[in-house]
This record gives sequence, C-alpha cells and structure tokens, in this order.
Amino acid sequence: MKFAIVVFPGSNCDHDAYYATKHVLGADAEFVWHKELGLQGADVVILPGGFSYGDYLRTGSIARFSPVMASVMAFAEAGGPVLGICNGFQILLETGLLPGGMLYNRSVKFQCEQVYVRVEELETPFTCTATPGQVLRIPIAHGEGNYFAPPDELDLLEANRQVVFRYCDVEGAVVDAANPNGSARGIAGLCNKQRNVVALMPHPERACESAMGSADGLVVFESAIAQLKSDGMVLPG
Amino acid sequence: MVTINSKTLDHHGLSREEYQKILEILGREPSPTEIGIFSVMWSEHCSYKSSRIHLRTLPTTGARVVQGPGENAGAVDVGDGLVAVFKIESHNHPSFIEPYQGAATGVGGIIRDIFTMGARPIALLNSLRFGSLNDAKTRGILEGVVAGIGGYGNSIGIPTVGGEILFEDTYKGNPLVNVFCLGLAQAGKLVMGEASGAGNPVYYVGAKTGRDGIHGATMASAEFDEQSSEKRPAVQVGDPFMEKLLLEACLELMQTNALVGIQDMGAAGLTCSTSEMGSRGGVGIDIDVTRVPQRESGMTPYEIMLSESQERMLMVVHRGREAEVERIFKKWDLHAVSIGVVTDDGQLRVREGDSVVAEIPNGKLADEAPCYNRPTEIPGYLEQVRHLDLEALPVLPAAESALLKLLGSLAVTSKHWVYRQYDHMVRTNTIAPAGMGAGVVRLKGTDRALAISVDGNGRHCYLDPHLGAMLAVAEAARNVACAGALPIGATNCLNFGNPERPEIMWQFARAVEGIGEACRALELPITGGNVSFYNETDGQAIYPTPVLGVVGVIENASSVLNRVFPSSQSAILLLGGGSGVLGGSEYLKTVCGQVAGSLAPLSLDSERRLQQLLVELAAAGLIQSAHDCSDGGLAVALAECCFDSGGAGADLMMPDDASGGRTDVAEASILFGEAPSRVLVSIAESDFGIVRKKVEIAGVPIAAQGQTGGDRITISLAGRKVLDLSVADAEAAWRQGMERFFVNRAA
Amino acid sequence: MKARVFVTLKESVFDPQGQTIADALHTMDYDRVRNVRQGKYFELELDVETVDDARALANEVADRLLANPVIESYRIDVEDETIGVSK
Amino acid sequence: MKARVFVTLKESVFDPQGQTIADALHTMDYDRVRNVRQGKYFELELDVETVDDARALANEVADRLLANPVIESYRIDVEDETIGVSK
Ligand SMILES: Nc1ncnc2c1ncn2[C@@H]1O[C@H](COP(=O)(O)OP(=O)(O)O)[C@@H](O)[C@H]1O
Ligand SMILES: [Mg+2]
Repeated sequence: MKFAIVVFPGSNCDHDAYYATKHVLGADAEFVWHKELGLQGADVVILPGGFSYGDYLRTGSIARFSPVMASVMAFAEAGGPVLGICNGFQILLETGLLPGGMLYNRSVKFQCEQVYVRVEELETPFTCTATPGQVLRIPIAHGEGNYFAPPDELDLLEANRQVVFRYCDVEGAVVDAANPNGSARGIAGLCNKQRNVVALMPHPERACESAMGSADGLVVFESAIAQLKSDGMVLPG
Repeated sequence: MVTINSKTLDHHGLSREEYQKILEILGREPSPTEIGIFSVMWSEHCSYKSSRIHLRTLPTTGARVVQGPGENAGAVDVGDGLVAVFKIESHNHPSFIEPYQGAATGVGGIIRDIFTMGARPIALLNSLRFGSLNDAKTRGILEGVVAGIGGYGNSIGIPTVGGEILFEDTYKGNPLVNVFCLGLAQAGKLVMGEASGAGNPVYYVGAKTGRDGIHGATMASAEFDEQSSEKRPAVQVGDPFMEKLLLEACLELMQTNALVGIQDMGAAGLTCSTSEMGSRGGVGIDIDVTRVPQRESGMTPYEIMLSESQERMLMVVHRGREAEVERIFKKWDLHAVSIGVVTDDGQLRVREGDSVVAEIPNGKLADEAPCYNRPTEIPGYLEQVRHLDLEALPVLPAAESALLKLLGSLAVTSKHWVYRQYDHMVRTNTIAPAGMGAGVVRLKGTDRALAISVDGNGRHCYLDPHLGAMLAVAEAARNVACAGALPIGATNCLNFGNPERPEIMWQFARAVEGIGEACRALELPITGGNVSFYNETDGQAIYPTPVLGVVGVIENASSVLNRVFPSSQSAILLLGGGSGVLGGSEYLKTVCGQVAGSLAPLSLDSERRLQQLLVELAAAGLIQSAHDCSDGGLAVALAECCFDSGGAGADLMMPDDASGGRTDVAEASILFGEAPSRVLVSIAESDFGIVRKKVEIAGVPIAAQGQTGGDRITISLAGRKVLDLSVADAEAAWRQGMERFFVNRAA
Repeated sequence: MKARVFVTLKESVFDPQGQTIADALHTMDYDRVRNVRQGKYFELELDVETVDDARALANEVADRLLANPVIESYRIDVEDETIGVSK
Repeated sequence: MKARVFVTLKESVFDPQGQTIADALHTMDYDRVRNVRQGKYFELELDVETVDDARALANEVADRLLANPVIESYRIDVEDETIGVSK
C-alpha cells in the first residue's frame, strides 16, 4: 500500500501530504518528481497543493504538461485512485479529468482559514469510511478556489452524484454565509464519473493531528487505505 | 577615463573625505565601475556608517549563540542538534512606491538571507506601520503590502505565523514594512558567506541580471547617459517561483560538501556579494561580467555590478566538483554559471572580457568603510509632549463605551483581515492558531517548538526612545514567554529618520542604549538586525520605531499556551504589579485624542522574574492561558482573553488603589492605563493553591484575581463594579475594526 | 512578428476581479464607470514569416496554454511589423 | 461607450510571468515563440457621450487605480459602439 506524492516545481504542500500519510498514518509514501515517467508502483496518487510553476498564468495550467502527468492520466483512466488537493484540484481541472474551472475567490484575496465541509458522497476511495453527511473541519488556503461550471454541467454533476464535498456551517447546513469563496452550489470537492479521481480545495493533510487544530482530515486518507485493503484492488503500475 | 567632479560624487552620495580615502586606497583615480562599487559599499545601507558605533554596544554573545552579527543571519542553538537562523529586515521605501512588489521582494530578500546560511526557512513574520485608514491612498498601500507579503510567502510555501500592525499619522508618507524570517539548520552544518581556496570557481545562479534598482544616478560619461537611467526601474518584481527553485536547489547542494561558501545578492547585488565573500575569507575574487547572465542587452559593467535584480545567488565551490553542482541546478531547471575564480591576491577584480574595469583591495573596501560618530541633540519637542495634566482632561466617557471604542480601534482590533491573507499553516508546523499571540512552530522529529514575536511601539519611543526601546524588547520577550517559551535570542530592525539631524541621531542612540540594557538584563543576545534611516517625508521624520524580534524555545510542544480563556470554570490571576498610567497610552490617543505624557517605568528585574515564572508554570502545565496587558491596558487584555472562546466571560476583582484626584481619571488609569510586566493567566481551580505558592516564591505580585464564566466582562474595584459589558458586544466591536474600512462583498 | 492575445472570462462567467475594481471606483466616486471586466493580455514575439503563420501559431498557443476554454475566450491581433498594421 | 485598457510592465521591468510562460512553451517545443510578456487587460463600460470623454475618463481611472506608473505603462483603446470603430 503506497502513496505517490507528485512534486511539481512550485509544489509546497508535498511535504505535508508526505508527513500525513507516512508519519501520521504510518503508510508507505514516496515523492515522485514531475520529470519522472512512472509512478513507482504506487497504489494511490496524490497531487498536492502549492503553486506549481508559480501559478502565474492560471493555476495548474503549466503543471498539466509535466512529463509525469501522462502516467497520472493513464493511472486514473485505469481506475487508480487519484487525490487532488488545492493546486492538485486545479491541475486536474486543467487536464479535463474533472469538469469546470476556478475563478478568483469572491473576496479577490487569498484566504487561509478553517472551514467546514460536508461529505456528500461515500462512494469514492477517499470518503468510503466517512459517515453520511459527516461534517469535517479543515482549513482552506487559496486565492482561486471559486468553483465554476455552467448550470447544465452542474446539474449533470449532481445527477451523477459527483459532488463529494460542500462548504457548510458547523451544523452541516450548506448556506451562502458558510461558503468562503463563492463556489457554485457550495462545491468544495468533486469526483469524476468513474469515481476514482477525487479533488478538493480544502487541505485534509493539514488536519490530521489535533495539534494542528483538527484531525478531521484523516478520514480522507484512511478511506483510501481501507478501500485498497477491502477490495484488494489490482492496480495498474 | 572620466574625471570625477563634485557632481559625480553627489550623485553617488560620497563626501569629499570619502573620495579622498578612495584615492588613498587605490593610489589613483577610480574608474566609473570602481566609483559605483565604492558608492554602494560605503552607502549607509551597506556600511552602517552612522549606526555601527552604536550597534557595537549591543550584547551579542551567550551560551546559545552559534552565529552573531556579521553573517547573512544570526543563529542560536535550540537543542536536539538544531539551530534557529533568523533575521529581520526593512523594505520601507520600495513598499511605498510599489506596495505589492516592494513588500513581496522584501520577503524574498529575507528568505534568501536565511537559506544562504544552510537553513530551511520555516516561519515568516512581519511588522507593519501605516497612516490612518481613513485615507484612501493608505488603504491602497495596505492592501498592496499585505497582498505582496502573502503573495510571496504563500507561493514559496513558508508560513507567515505572526506579526504586528499599527497605525499612526506619522507613517502616512512613509509606511514601514519589516519582515522577519526564521529557518532551521543542523548544528555544525551552517554555511558561511565566505570565499576561500585560490583557484576555486565562483558561480552565479538564479535570475538573470537586469537594470533593476541601480541608484547611483547618471554619471557625466558616455557610459551613463540620461537614457540609461530612464531604463532603470526603481522597484523590482518578485519571482517567488524562481526563489522556490533556488531554495530547493541550494539546500540540495548544501547536502553535498561541494560548496565552499554562498551569499545571496541583495542590496548592491554582485558588488556586495563578491567583496563581502572575499573579505570574510581574506581572499581575492576575479570575475568577468560578460559571463553574467543578462536579461537586457547593452548593460555596462557598472550596471551589472550594481544591479539589484532579485532571486540571485553567488557561490564558491570546490574545484573539481563543478559537474555535480551544475547537475543539481539543472534538475531544478536553473543554470549555474561560472563567472570567475577565487584568487590569493586579495583583490576584487572585475573584468569585461579582456579588460580590467575595476580592481580594489577587498579588505579595504570592507574594513576601511567610513564610520561616523554623528552629533546628537535632545529634540525640542520632548519637553512639550511629556507634559500631561490629567486633571485638565475633559470628562471621561463611561468605561463600557471607552472599552468598545478601544476594541474597535485600529491598534487593538482583530487583525484577521491581515493574517487571513497569509498561509500560516503550510508545512504543518504551526501549532498556535493565527492571531492568538506569538507565532509558534513545532520542530518535527523533536518534542520542541519555537515561539516568535515581533514588537515595537513608535509612539512610546517618540515620547521616550530609551524606555520605549526597552519596552519593545520586554514586550516581544513577554509575548514569547506567554506562549510558554523561554526567550533565547533577538534581532532588531531600527526604523528612524535622517541620521544627519542631531535630534534623530539622539533618538537612535538612546533607543540602541535601551535595547542593549534590556537585552542584557533579560539575557537576550542580539544576533543581527537591520537599520533603516531616512524615513522622512517633507522633512518630517516618522516616530522612532525600533522593532524587536524575539525567539523562544518550548521544551514540550504540547504545553504551548495562547491568550484564550478555557471554557471550563477557571481562576484568573493578574500577575505583576505596577498600575497602569495614561501617559502615552492607547486610551489617551483614541479616547482623548492626545499623544503626551510619561510612560510607566520598566523594572527589568521584575520583568525577568515574571517571564521565568510564566515559562515554569507553562512547562508544569499549571496555567491554561496567558496574555499580557499591552495596548489598551487591563480592560482590553481581559476582553481579548474572552474572544474566540465561544463567548465565555470573566469577572475580575481588584483592591481599590485610592490615589486621590478625579475618580474618573483614577478609574480610567486602572482599567486602561498601560504598564509593562503584567500578564493575565487562567488556572484550573484545582491548581490554584500550588500556583499561588510558585508565584509567591518567584516574588511576583498578584494585582487582581477573578474567575472565568458567564457571558460578561466585568471588573470591580473594592467590590464596586466599574466595568460591565457583554462578551458578544465587545467581540463584535473588536472583529470589525479593520474590516469596516474595506469594501467587502465576500463572506 | 508580434501577436497580441487577449483572454477574458466568458460573458456568462462572473468576474470577481472586475467587480472589485468597479466597486472600488464607485467608492472613489467614478460612477460613470458602469462596469469593469478584467482579463489577461499577452504579447508574443514570434519567429514566423507570414501573418497567417503568426495567427495560426498564436491560436494554437492560446488554445493549448494561454486560455482555458471552459471559462475563458480569447481574441488575437497580429501585427506585421514590416507594414505596421494590426490584423 | 467602451474603453479597453492594456496595462503592461515597462520594457525594462522583469516579467516573471511572461518568462515562465515562455519557458513552458519552449519545453512544449514551441520554439518559434521567442518571447512572451504578460499584462492585464480591462474592459470598461463608460457612461459618457463622446469618445474624448471616454478617453479622458479611462485615462484618469488607469492613472489612479489600474496601473502603477512606477513599473507599469498602459494603453487605451476607445470604441464608439455607435460607429463601431476603435480609436
Ligand atoms: N501583520 C501581521 N501579520 C500576521 N499576524 C499579525 C499581524 N498583525 C497582527 N497579527 C497577529 O494578531 C495577533 C494580535 O497582534 P498584537 O495586537 O500585536 O498582539 P500583542 O498585543 O499580543 O502583541 C497576534 O497573534 C499577531 O501575530
Ligand atoms: Mg504587540
């Protein structure tokens, strides 16, 4: 059971994902440099947060052309579990593996703060051990996390049950006041149609120990481990 | 060859005497490139010519000091084989003319100072000063500065874990942007900015060189026509992505032993880095400017040597290890270019292809830099502003409305608007929530954590530079102690007006004396810092503003404290005596509209005992929270302890200190008067007895007692309620003090 | 040859940056500025011979990298420096 | 009336954004893109009658808010929608 954490030039939450999976959860984890062509036999791929290539043009736009991304795409298309966190989400949007795009936060400012998200779907490799409607306290740290997709696309996402996380208040109510950035329909995280590619703007890897203010993010990584154990998935290398 | 006339010297900020010295050193007339090199190396910024004589008096040694002033940053031993490398620096002027980029490049610069030493940067803080936010231009500058600090730090992935921000009219035309960075290195593995080993290659790595930030204005020479100065942008654009690559590549290189020495190119770029690295190692450096990667065409040697383009490093590596070095940089898509070689003749030699355009003895450039003991004179304003007749104040408002006003004032209000824009959690070490007091980062792989605070109060220093500076040291150290950390080292950034004016120089000298006195008493060595002079607009200097950065160690990270009272029923103690005074206070400014009076004195001995007690109680797990009384005095501090707690209130009881005179003035002094060495702590009821005993043994007075609970903030004097306000109302006023100045459509 | 690429958010997409600038202008009493939209602007220096080649290359680059078709649209102006005309 | 404002970094100012895009294009084998500079682009909808008024207002707004003359320069295009001509 091994996590591969892809390191793009400009990634800066790579160490945090590594620490959470390796040291907090005790799983096997390895960095994969973006110029590599393989994924080192990993069972789960994490695209971490940060500012790949400075994010000067458009978040994630250059990273998607990194050599390693071909392997990530193949891995995802073969059903391998892929988790995009923050910049990783933005990169996945650029690849087209997930629909939609990111606009500037409504505040037009970078925002780093604790928020609440509700788990909407348990049928993904990263939420399968959560409880229905579970509310997680996890931080966000982004300037462009205002999720956008045209209304018909949004309807499709809902119909296919692809909305995995929504911003909510402490009680779990999805209300505008609890939406930190203006995301359409409070969307904080999505999965693809096949449900193996999951991405979210909040940082579960920053919420894996009570010393950091919350351990609610653990469920995301624990789910991946549990899922792999339970179905002994044979994954493409 | 151009002849040097007085206009040339003026443009380069060199005096006749300084020029005479240059002639002596060279034994001939300098070339244009040489005059440029002398002018930047002997500028106030690089040579500290007006401040050196005073800075020498600061205490810089101690058992934990691994590196004192003189290197790119100082370092102290924090245990477990680790050293903390830290420094603070100003970027005031650039931030005024281009707030975003000015502040961003300030952050970039201080980060380079830290990783140059072989330390991985793990925390940033900042200390900011602006004019009033009623002014639209000031709001724009503030928005730009905060976005710039965040833009750089967030992108490179170093958390901004704390800071301070204050507003006074005096900073309207001259805001202050001081940035602090701390990094972590293995003990014994620090890398020095020192060149050695004749024949070792000199490498240039990072961004290309452009005509950025060249200040030496036009010279009467074909080389320096009007047009070329037109082409020189005064402000650089930061490239945090490039710096992230540089940071990772340099740290990777430092894991090998191929590196001899390294220094970032900050102020005075290539000139400063070559001459300082050479003079530290007592060697010469010989470079060819045509090999320097250039962004623009037609750059002269003068421009290349003086450019302040960002994100560049100079390295000396062991001969024979070149391929290894180049391979590491290539991995990060960076070019490392050999531009010269170390020599044993002690000369800084600059070539342009075949011709030598500068040749200066390295040692003399550094060691014989001018050093002035500038005249000082007590400023005329002092006598007048120190006079304060409390009896003559108009009738003071009720305590509740004064408290609401203070909580909503810019000095006291929540700084959420600011720190929300900073990624304060990246690297998952930040174990103190933002805005709760000192910034605290744990050291993974150990039990320890570091607490850091930056503090200073220009208004206090305006009224009394000596005491004001001592108060800044004490407050920064106290904030660190309130987190449960033992203060072990300090750095300082001294922001003052024009040192050629005797009154300014007097403020400076008195402030440095104060810092020295306080640091000696609190056993806090100063390991480095920065001086920023000439902070004036239209001949009007800013308040003298020394900012202190203090670093402390918490032996057990799980015992870290913050300001918030626990939700359980707890006892409250106000530790430390000394009733507050209204002189120079936030109350006097905000409620009465006056900046006047004398500050409460500081007993360094009491301060020290108080801080030691706090560290001891925190380590033993005997206190649940700690918060010092600072701006706004006791009432504000008590209110702040109730915020972010979910609405829990507090009730504090004090003996009456019958002082005679007007009762409203006496009450205001008790509630809102300011004095150092006072801390509010909360204690589990069951620990109350043992804490009392420890406090007594430490010889720290208890000035008041109380309990947490309810939903109101109350204070009574000898059984008489003098303050009674709901936590909800107080917290609401406190939350919106800054936000209200900005159009905010967002959640 | 020089190509200019203008990338803007599609009409139907809310533009928080433009809105913020408009708000700021209104508080500065520039009420006659009814609406603001912000986009990106690129100047490309191209090593090609003809205006058609320039247009084709700029188009490709805009499609693949400079713009995200999900939320943005773009427009291209090619300047033939030899005759100094924008097309 | 519509005004377009193009804000670019002055020639001599380093443009890390443009440089990063150019580098990316080169690794994608678009070697014929020699250089890239990135700027900002604003579309202003103005409540004014004449092209001259539009230009004056756009100028003022660019000076005061959209550009910082220390590092940036700007250019303005006014479009008179009634006749559809850029000036
Ligand atoms: N410019 C800033 N950057 C980051 N954090 C800040 C800034 N200004 C204030 N803060 C945070 O807000 C809190 C309150 O600051 P301050 O009023 O200076 O505290 P204190 O009075 O305890 O010194 C602190 O936790 C501080 O770190
Ligand atoms: Mg303070």
